[in-house]
Amino acid sequence: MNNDDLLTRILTCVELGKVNRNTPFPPDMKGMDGADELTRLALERGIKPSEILNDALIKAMDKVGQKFADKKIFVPQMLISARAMNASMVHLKPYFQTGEVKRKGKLIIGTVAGDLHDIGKNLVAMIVEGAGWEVIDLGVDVSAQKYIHTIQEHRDAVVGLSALLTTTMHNMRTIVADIKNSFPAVTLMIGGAPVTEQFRAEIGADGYASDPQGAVAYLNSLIHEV
Amino acid sequence: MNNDDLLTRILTCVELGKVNRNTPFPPDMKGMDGADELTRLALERGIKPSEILNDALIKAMDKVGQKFADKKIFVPQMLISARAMNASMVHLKPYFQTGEVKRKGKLIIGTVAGDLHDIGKNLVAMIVEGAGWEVIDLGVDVSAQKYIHTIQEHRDAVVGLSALLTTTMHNMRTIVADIKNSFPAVTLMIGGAPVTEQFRAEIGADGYASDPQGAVAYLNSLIHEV
Amino acid sequence: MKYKSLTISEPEKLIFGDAPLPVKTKRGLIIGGGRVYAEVNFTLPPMEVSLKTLPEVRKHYTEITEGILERAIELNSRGLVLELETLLEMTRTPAIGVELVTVMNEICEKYYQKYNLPVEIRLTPNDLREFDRPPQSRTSSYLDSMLELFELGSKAGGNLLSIESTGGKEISDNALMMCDMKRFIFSQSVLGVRDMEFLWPRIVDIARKNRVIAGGDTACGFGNTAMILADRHYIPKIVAAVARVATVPRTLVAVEQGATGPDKDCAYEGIFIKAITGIPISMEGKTSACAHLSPLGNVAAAAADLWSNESVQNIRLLSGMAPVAYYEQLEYDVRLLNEAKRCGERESILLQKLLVNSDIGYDPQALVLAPGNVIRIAGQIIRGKNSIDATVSGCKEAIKIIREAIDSGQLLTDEKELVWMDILESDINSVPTGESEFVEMMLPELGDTFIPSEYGL
Amino acid sequence: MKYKSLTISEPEKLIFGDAPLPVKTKRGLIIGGGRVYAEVNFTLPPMEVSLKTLPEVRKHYTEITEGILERAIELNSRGLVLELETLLEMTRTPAIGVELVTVMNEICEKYYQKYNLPVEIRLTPNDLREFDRPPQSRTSSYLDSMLELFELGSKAGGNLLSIESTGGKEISDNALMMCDMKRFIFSQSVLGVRDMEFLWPRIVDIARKNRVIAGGDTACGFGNTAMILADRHYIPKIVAAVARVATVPRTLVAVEQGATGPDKDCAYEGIFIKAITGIPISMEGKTSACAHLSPLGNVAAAAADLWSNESVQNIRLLSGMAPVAYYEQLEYDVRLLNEAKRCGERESILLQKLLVNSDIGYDPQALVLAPGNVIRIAGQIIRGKNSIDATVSGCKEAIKIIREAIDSGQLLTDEKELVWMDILESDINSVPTGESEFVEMMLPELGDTFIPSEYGL
Ligand code: B12
Ligand code: B12
Repeated sequence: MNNDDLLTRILTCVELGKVNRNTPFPPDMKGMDGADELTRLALERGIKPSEILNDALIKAMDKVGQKFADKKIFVPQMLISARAMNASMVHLKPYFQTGEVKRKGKLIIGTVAGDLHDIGKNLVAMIVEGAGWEVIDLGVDVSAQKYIHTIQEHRDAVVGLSALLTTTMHNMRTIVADIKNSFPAVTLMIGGAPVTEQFRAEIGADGYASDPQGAVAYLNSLIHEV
Repeated sequence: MNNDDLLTRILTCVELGKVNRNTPFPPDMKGMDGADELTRLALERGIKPSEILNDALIKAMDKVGQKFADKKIFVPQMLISARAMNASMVHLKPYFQTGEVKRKGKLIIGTVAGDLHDIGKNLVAMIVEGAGWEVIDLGVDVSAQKYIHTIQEHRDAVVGLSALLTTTMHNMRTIVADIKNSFPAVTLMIGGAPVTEQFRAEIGADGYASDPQGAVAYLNSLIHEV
Repeated sequence: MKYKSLTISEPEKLIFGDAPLPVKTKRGLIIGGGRVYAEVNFTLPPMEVSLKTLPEVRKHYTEITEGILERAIELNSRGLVLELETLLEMTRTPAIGVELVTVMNEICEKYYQKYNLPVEIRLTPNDLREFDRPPQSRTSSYLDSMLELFELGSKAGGNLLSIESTGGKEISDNALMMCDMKRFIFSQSVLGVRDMEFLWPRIVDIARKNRVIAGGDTACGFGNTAMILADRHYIPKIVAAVARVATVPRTLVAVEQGATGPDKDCAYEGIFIKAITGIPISMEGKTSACAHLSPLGNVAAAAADLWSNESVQNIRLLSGMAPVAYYEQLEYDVRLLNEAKRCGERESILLQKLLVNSDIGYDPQALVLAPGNVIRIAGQIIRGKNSIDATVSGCKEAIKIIREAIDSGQLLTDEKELVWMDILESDINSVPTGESEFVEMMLPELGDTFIPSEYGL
Repeated sequence: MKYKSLTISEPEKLIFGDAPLPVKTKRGLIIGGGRVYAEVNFTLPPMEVSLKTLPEVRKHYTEITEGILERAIELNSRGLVLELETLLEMTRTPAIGVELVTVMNEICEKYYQKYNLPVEIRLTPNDLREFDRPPQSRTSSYLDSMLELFELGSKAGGNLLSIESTGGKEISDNALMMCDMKRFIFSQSVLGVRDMEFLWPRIVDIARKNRVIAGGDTACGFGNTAMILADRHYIPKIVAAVARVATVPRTLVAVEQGATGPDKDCAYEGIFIKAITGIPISMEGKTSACAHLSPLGNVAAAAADLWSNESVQNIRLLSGMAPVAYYEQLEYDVRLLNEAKRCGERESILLQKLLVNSDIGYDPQALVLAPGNVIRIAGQIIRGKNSIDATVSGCKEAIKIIREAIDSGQLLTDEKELVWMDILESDINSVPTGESEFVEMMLPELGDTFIPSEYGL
């Protein structure tokens, strides 16, 4: 198996959700090495961590994301791929710390104060992570203060706000204003069922997306802009 | 018949729509004097035109308007009262010209550019007139220019704008801005099915009413303010 | 009258989903061929429409069309119609209207290719001629842009052509406000009919030339204006009910001139047209409450071949965009009707009976739309010597039906409505049968509110 | 299980408008007593809710209530229910919620006095306890404001009390996303049931003390979350269908604890509760497309005693304000159902059949709501030794029904759904019947996502 083959196999493991040798899923890969073992092997062979990240993991998650967007697979199948990816990432972690590999960027995400809806936000977080971004999830009912506090520690992060209630859209408005006040340069992306592009323009946020794919597209557009 | 009785009879004629002796309506007043003859008589007797206007005509139209608002009569019944009132007003006209009697104020009204819906606007015009205001009706599809031109000649008038289409609400916005630009002090009242109080606030008009009764109430509030 | 007998003469045959003359469309809808389809209508949220804003306008129509068709797939729809009823600027600058048809049609074609979902676009240019006051129905340059939009729009994918033409409107608005039925009949049976006879051959020509379908017209500006005024208690419901009937001979002209259906939504008079001519019709009822409230929510479905929501803005509801939500509601209404058809005649007739009887006791406007009453009234209309006679006969029969229902206690009526029965009747009785007589009678009192020559008078 | 037999055991008796235990309200609605009423739901447009904005909030609720009741008079309504489902701030500051009930109730009383129109307010405080993560279901101070709103709100005119309680939500969301039915059943039959057993005696107490009616609960946050996820193709429809069934024993607890109905809208599981207990229910279907799209538009009406639109914002449509438009749509739906009832049993059953059959071929979620299938499933549920067993038995029966329908070709199913049948089944089969066994099994894998003591564990 040459290096390219190895990367392809890692890609396949992540795509199909094969975490490690012991996981029973998918049935026809029973007993075979998973993302865990193969990533270790790849590093041992001297394959560059950035190659593993970009050519196997992110590519795999791209494919998975595409299948999901095309309604060919369900969330659990995507979650299982995310798990396989995580198994692989464990081995890459040291290289992230040294800076030898880099994620595309950072996203701080949370559901705004007063709002508890997080299923949508969680999906966005997961898919953005799969697309190669680091995600800091602040959970639900997040105050302006908490966002600001987190931005202080991650000045380069993009901030994502979610709201599902028409009443908490109001909170979104004030939180966006508060953040912009403290950090005029920070990029704010908003979303959630009642949110619209028009509302984004109105409250002065920078990006809006109606689904995770849109969120990823927006985030990636930021990199290319830079 | 003393003067008070005479005024009451004029009031009744207007309320019931008895224009003059020859009109067949209402059937049980056939052959009797109408608003026309009785107003002439009242003036001959030296009753003040302002008394006729306020204590007979406007009071009658008030009652009619109330019955209409209470859904007790239909528009044609109100129109016929308006006709009777007009028959009376013919005799008062000279006194308006000398300034001996005054209407409550002036309303310039029109449906905004691009919009042909005028049934609602016409109703408002009629009921406002009945309430003692002079009404200058510019018709439909009225441009900012035409409003401005008319305001130039009637600096003291309130201006009413009607729009029934969501697309012409946009025209309403620009026309309001144009008028305010030329005449910052003019009072603008807007209405029409898609228009809301919120929209009023948004475009910087002064008053909004959802129906003719509301329009009258708003106009009257302007007088009391002064 | 061209039609001398009713094509449908039994109430049970005047039923949803089946028309004696079904219309087959390019992508394979068979309207009136045993199945009811949804017809979805939508419009812009408050915004400017111009060449400048065209990109944004196009985005709205793209989003709407995509959203509806995606939902149609989810709901296993068997097909539907989308209406593009243009707004002023889209007709005044036909390029805008054409662009929107094109955009919508591309999406329809995509779904047709990908999912075999048959969707057709009904193109309804709005009647601009009213912008002149009084209108110059025949000589106005507005007419050119309207016809241009018909022409270019049908090339771009507008496969069903319709219009809400407004001939006679300069008379009818005030006639309604004054409840002057004689004038209203004049506006319909003289001016309306003459304008339709002028306009519709041109539309039918364009349709033939471009191999698209000439749908039909609606007296929306007359019948529905009356309904809205009655709804606000501005005029009696009885007047609105009779006014509705008075629009029938006028709307019929489109078919006499070659329109084949589906007749346009908004036209609650469509059921009369179906009884007389056998063409399929589009109706709107409860699910058009987004556009106007009405007393006709269920009864309107009795004979519908397309089921419409009249119009909803592209604004956001909690579920998503309003056009999609309204499409879903229509589709469920239609599912119910089609399930009855699938079961058979007995079930269909029973469902029709429930729809009709649930409404007709409350409002004379609903009463005159009951299939049985429609057949009685239409039967009188076709006996008319000419359109005026037809209109008068129809109105008289309607009054008779309303009277019967009030007398038998089957129709709830407000005290204050009752006096209008006699006024209406004497008004109607004063209409002469001959056109020239009628014109002569009306000209003096109508003054310069309309231009006779624009109606060929 | 407390209920050992079904109160309704024939599909034809599990029908709209009639419940074995009808509920009579103060102003004289008899819910489930032979007639279906509309239940209108509405909410604010995007805006802040606080003591500061209370005047504006109150204006909205006044306008909505006035608008709907005025339209009800126009449409000759025989009565309706208005729901006030509170938003966060209205419960956190109970004075706000109480104020809104008061305002609405004054208007209801006015229309009752003036027109004899019976209107009742359903008061549904939202469950705040989720604001703690993990929630402290029993010890949270949020509970106090919820109960205070129930208490003061029922004094102010909230004559029907309901809640969408969320016990178990900290487990169920992820369970659904992972399609882990074992965990989902745990969230419902252990945590949900226990939380309901804790909460509902308190609500019933308040109702008794204030002589108002304890309506019922809904597993909205569970069943409808699943439905929405399935609607977006995030999880299989089959999973959502089985999840719906898994909520039944949990929702049943409200009735076991003394709730008398009308059960709350949002609860599509209501039809199961009606079959088991005989209480009247509120259902929502096509006319709730303003709030969420669904595959249940018609079938949901099969056994409805109240017919709801779930929620619509007070925004302007072309016809007027959206709550009024939606009320009108509901009223026409209800007219149709009531006309069938007026005609008799044969007609009602036929209409029901049409409603049911028009939907059940397209989606397993619709299939399990068909009255015949409801009775099969409910029959298994009541045989359960305890809530867990009941839940498992119900789910198994549901899977059986779905399998039968797929095998016989009566249910259209997407290829990619099919693999989930086996996964679901083996998941369900792995659930032990004993509660302590089940808890022991789940605790390790659930870690600190929930606090056992808050469920009395
Ligand atoms: C599930 C749900 C709940 C669950 C939440 C569970 C959870 N952990 O999230 C529970 C039961 C707890 C709940 C509670 C309530 N809910 Co709720 N809920 C829903 C429901 C049914 C589905 C929402 C959902 O999860 N959708 C699926 C996800 C995947 O979609 P999504 O959230 O839209 O997210 C997608 C996009 O929007 C986008 N996105 C989301 N966030 C972000 C962020 C960024 C940055 C970007 C780019 C994109 C993005 O990507 C996501 C994936 O595609 C909706 C109904 C509906 N029609 O949406 C009601 C709904 C939102 N809820 C509503 C209400 C009223 C409530 C309550 C107030 C009910 C009550 N009275 O008790 C409480 C409020 C609690 C609170 N303070 O937040 C109303 C809101 C009405 C209003 N006025 O705004 C809705 C619309 C229901 C209705 N029709 O009435 N609810
Ligand atoms: C009658 C009518 C017409 C008639 C107009 C006749 C006339 N001379 O006015 C005709 C047939 C000509 C017509 C044409 C069109 N119409 Co039109 N029409 C209507 C209809 C059915 C009723 C309007 C009406 O007269 N109501 C009765 C009056 C009494 O009420 P009102 O106008 O609201 O006025 C009251 C209040 O608003 C207020 N008020 C009104 N003005 C003012 C002003 C002030 C200052 C104040 C204080 C108060 C106030 O007081 C009035 C009395 O209570 C409405 C449907 C509806 N639901 O409203 C559609 C409607 C307004 N029309 C519509 C459309 C689309 C059109 C056309 C574009 C159709 C077409 N494609 O051809 C054209 C446009 C022509 C144009 N450029 O204007 C849409 C608008 C949709 C949108 N996007 O905005 C509507 C909503 C129909 C629908 N549901 O789709 N229409």
